[in-house]
Amino acid sequence: MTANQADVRRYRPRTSVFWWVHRRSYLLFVLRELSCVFVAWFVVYLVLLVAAAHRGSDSYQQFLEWSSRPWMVVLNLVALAFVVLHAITWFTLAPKAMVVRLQGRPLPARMVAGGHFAAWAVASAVVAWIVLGGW
Amino acid sequence: MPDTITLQVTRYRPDADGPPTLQEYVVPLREEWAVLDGLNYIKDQLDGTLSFRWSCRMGICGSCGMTVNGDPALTCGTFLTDYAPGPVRVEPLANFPVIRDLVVEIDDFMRKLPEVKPWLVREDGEALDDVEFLQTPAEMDEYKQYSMCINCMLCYAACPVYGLEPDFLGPAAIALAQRYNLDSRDQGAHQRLDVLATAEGIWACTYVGECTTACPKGVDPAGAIQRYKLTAATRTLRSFLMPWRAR
Amino acid sequence: MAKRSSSEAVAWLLFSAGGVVSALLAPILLLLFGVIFPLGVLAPPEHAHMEAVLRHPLTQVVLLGLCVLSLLHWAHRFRYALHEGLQLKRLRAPINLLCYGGAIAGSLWAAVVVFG
Amino acid sequence: MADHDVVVVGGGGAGLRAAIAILQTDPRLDVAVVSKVYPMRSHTVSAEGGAAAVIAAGDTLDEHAYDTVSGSDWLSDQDAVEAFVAEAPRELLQLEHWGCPWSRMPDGEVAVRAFGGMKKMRTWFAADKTGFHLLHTLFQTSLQYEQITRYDEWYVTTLLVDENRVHGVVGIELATGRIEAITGRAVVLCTGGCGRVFPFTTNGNIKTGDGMALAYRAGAPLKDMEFVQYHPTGLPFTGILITEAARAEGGWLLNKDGYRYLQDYDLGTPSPEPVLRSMELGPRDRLSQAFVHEQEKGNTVDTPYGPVVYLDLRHLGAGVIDSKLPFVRELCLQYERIDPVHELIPVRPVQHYMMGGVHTDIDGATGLPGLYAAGEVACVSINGANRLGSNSLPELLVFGRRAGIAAAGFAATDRRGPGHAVQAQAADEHRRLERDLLARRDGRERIADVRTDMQHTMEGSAGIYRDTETLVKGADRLRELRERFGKATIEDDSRAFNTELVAALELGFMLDVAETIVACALRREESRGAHQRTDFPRRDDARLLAHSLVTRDPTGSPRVGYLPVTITRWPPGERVYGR
Ligand SMILES: Cc1cc2nc3c(=O)[nH]c(=O)nc-3n(C[C@H](O)[C@H](O)[C@H](O)COP(=O)(O)OP(=O)(O)OC[C@H]3O[C@@H](n4cnc5c(N)ncnc54)[C@H](O)[C@@H]3O)c2cc1C
Ligand code: SF4
Ligand code: F3S
Ligand code: FES
Repeated sequence: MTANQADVRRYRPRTSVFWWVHRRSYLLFVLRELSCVFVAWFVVYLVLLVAAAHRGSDSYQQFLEWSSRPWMVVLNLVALAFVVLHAITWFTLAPKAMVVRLQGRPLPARMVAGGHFAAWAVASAVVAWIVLGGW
Repeated sequence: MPDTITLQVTRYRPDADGPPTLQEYVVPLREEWAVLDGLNYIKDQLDGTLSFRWSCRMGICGSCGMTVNGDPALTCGTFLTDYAPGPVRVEPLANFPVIRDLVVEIDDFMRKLPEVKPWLVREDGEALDDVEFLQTPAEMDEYKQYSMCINCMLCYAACPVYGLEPDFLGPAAIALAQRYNLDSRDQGAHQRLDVLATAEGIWACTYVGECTTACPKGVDPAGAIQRYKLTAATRTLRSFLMPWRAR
Repeated sequence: MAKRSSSEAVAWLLFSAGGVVSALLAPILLLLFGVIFPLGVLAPPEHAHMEAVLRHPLTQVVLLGLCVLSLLHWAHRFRYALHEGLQLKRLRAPINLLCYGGAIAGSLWAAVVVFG
Repeated sequence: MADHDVVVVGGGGAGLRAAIAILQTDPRLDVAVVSKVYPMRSHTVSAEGGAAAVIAAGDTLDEHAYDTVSGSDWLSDQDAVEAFVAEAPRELLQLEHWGCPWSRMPDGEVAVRAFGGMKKMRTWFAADKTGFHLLHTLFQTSLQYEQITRYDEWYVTTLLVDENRVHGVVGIELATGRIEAITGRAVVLCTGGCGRVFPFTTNGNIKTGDGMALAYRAGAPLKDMEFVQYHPTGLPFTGILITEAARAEGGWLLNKDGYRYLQDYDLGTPSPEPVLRSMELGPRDRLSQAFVHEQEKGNTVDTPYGPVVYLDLRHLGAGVIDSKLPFVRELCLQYERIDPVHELIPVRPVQHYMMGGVHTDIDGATGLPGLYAAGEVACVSINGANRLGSNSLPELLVFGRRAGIAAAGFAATDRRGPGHAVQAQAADEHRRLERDLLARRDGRERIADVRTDMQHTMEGSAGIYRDTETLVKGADRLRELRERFGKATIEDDSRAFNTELVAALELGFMLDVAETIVACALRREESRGAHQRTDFPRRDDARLLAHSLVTRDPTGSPRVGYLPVTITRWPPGERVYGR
């Protein structure tokens, strides 16, 4: 039995293009990654809003009308769902990458994540307060 | 509880033609039996030609990793009763070439492992005096978790990036590099940076996180990689801002 | 083995920064301007108020930062999604161009609008 | 045919330490490490409790030596023991310098714990995964030596011997079935123990005594094979070990009435705190024997997997258990579904370790020039009739290193390559294996059945207690089993990863080893340490303060002789525990 006699054929499974549908956790991962598309959409939407406001009161009103068309609302609802998914996964996962120390001791990841969620709440409140005319 | 359970086991013989097939065996269902005990029953009583690896049957040698009902698992620590009434599908670990039946080839990992220099690097050479390098329990806690890796390869089987990008260093190798980087006795972090902070190293990982879910020893390779990304990125930034201090 | 990559490090830092700012600010802004105002749950702010806020230099800086970083966040993630999710590794160069090129173009547009 | 300077067989603790020692001695040498499993899967990985070496203030080398000698029931060679205790601290420090995460004291120094049969706290530990950390540290350290060629998952089937000298080995590459000679000027056997000769063992599937049989077949004698260690605390069914450290941290052994029965067996009086060399911290042989007596008195609890007693850790609390014994908790939760923080752990004695092995001198040299041995496969001997817990891991290191240095020296002095006779031998072995693979397909018996019968034969005849009758019967049974083995079938004719072929080869080795165990046990008409003859209940220093040496006679049967024990400073005395 020499090397050439011994057949060393390996079976090499291929990863299918649809590998991510086979597992719930993979699907969630792919959805998380796709959230970036809606982040990009959010930027576009935001810049359009700013542009409209800058062009004057009329175009601002036009923008508001455009934004309340049903398909726009649906699109933005979907986008909202994705950016919320993005925010939640981001704030739960990101803290695992950093070690925050308090008096030399590492804080548990859950507390770091808690801090992030608190910051999220504060930021949202501030934005709402400014937009809704508290300023 | 029924007293038997069906195992659907992957059979693959490289010297015969054809791709892997599933073969069914009926084995006794006993409360204390792990999936591995079922496989040994098959090998000893039903079909001596079934091949798989195992040794310690106490979750520490890392040889018995397989895919059980779709999830990577150590078969010596996964119990048949948890799958009753069955059937239980037992397949080789995903993302690796299959040598035979349930045996996969892990040469790729064995080649990558030395690249990350998983040993203690000392710049002062190796001076073995009669005293130990001091290390407080707190300093040990920094890396302890990452030193628990048994090289079972479940994390590689769970990581889709490794499946798609075979050049990826992979979770366990990076976690082991971090095990030494974070060891207060080690001085080799900057040497490992060159291997780790590459497109095939940490930057290939998209933080799927499944490696950590699959790991039977609580190593958290996903966390190790993310932590290292932050370290590598800040070091790079520092070398841009303060090139004179960069190494 | 490939060489240590500092461009990846920079891309990842920007991606992370974008991840944080977009996670902090995008949900509330989209909620307000994409859902609540359009559905009439609350009245949208007056144009004058909007302009006052938007013309404030601090707002302008924050908005631009938000836009640029969020776009870079998108570029990085989208690039990986195309590489891995769709297994388009062969098309690495055009994909990178599309993603980062898109992000840069978008950033310029945002700068022009915000400060315009 | 691949040629190297030194061939190390085995990638466990002993093998890796030997390989590194060879290169520390002479970095120009080219070393092969051949192992039937990836090195980090070797059974050293499962050692839990710790490794003994004098480091703590107030401890002395003499005390470690005395504990070892008295623990061995005076059958160890005292020159070897003295060398061992003297070099052990340095070896463990070396491991520390290679990165081993030894558990520490608050100030950062290495911590030590108590262990059975030891008068001082001197057992270094890495929580309760000492062997795991030790093996991975050695393996990862070995990765930096480019002079090491690893043959991972290669199964060694024979030693090549010509003109009374070893020239290498023949191995099968498991993945492909390729058979090849791997030659070298010296061979170091580090193949570990043979626990799988018994049905109920803490040993992994790979511990099949291959190296002992390889040496025995090649003409090198085996020593003290009758001394088989039973560990008092194994989990029923799986045989998974609950480390002695559990008792060292303060665990109690209770019989079915909740009574600390060890006080009835001259092991001291119970106290709430652990007392060194007393009660639960007595030596393993005495504790396992006490179990058998409790069983005879009806004080054990019957379970589907045999009688058990209980190990009680509850009073230690979750804090101690999680910091010092996390793996014990993990194993109990996973394999018994009980939580030692709140529940009693059922335990029974389980075959654990082989004191005997390939006869070597203090440098690992066997009787056969060029052949060295170290680790559990070897018998130097420091363990004599009973090994103390936590002496084996330092033994791997101390004698792995010594054997490596000696082999490097031998390889450097004699650089002749293998001649024609060696090549012819390799070709013969090739043909024999081909025959096994291809021509045994229509046998009548399963390998597994013969193996199971052998294991039960061994338990019945050479267990914790033995007598003439059971041993003679055992020897007869083994002869029958050898015949049945000759007719057993190998259904699997694939060349790729043929585990049935490996199982058959292992069974062949185990049958040899089993025969030597029974033969030595039958000849030794006394009781000493782990060898307890009900028909000869006394120790007999006048006749048998001697090592048994067993060789294979021309008919293939074991022939037993004796070699005097080396006594330097500690004349034989009474073993006293708890008094
Ligand atoms: C559960 C358990 C707990 C233990 N706890 C402790 C403890 O706390 N303290 C202590 O001091 N001791 C302990 N021991 C004992 C100690 O762990 C062992 O004696 C020791 O690890 C044996 O090491 P080794 O290097 O000799 O062999 P192993 O680690 O068993 O390695 C044997 C090597 O030889 C190779 N090999 C074997 N046959 C062949 C072949 N035919 N061809 C090619 N390669 C081959 C194998 O692949 C393997 O690499 C424990 C043992 C067990 C089982
Ligand atoms: S990190 Fe965990 S899953 Fe991966 S090889 Fe190590 S022990 Fe196994
Ligand atoms: S699953 Fe893979 S992508 Fe990263 S976080 Fe784990 S290595
Ligand atoms: S057999 Fe060792 S990990 Fe399962």
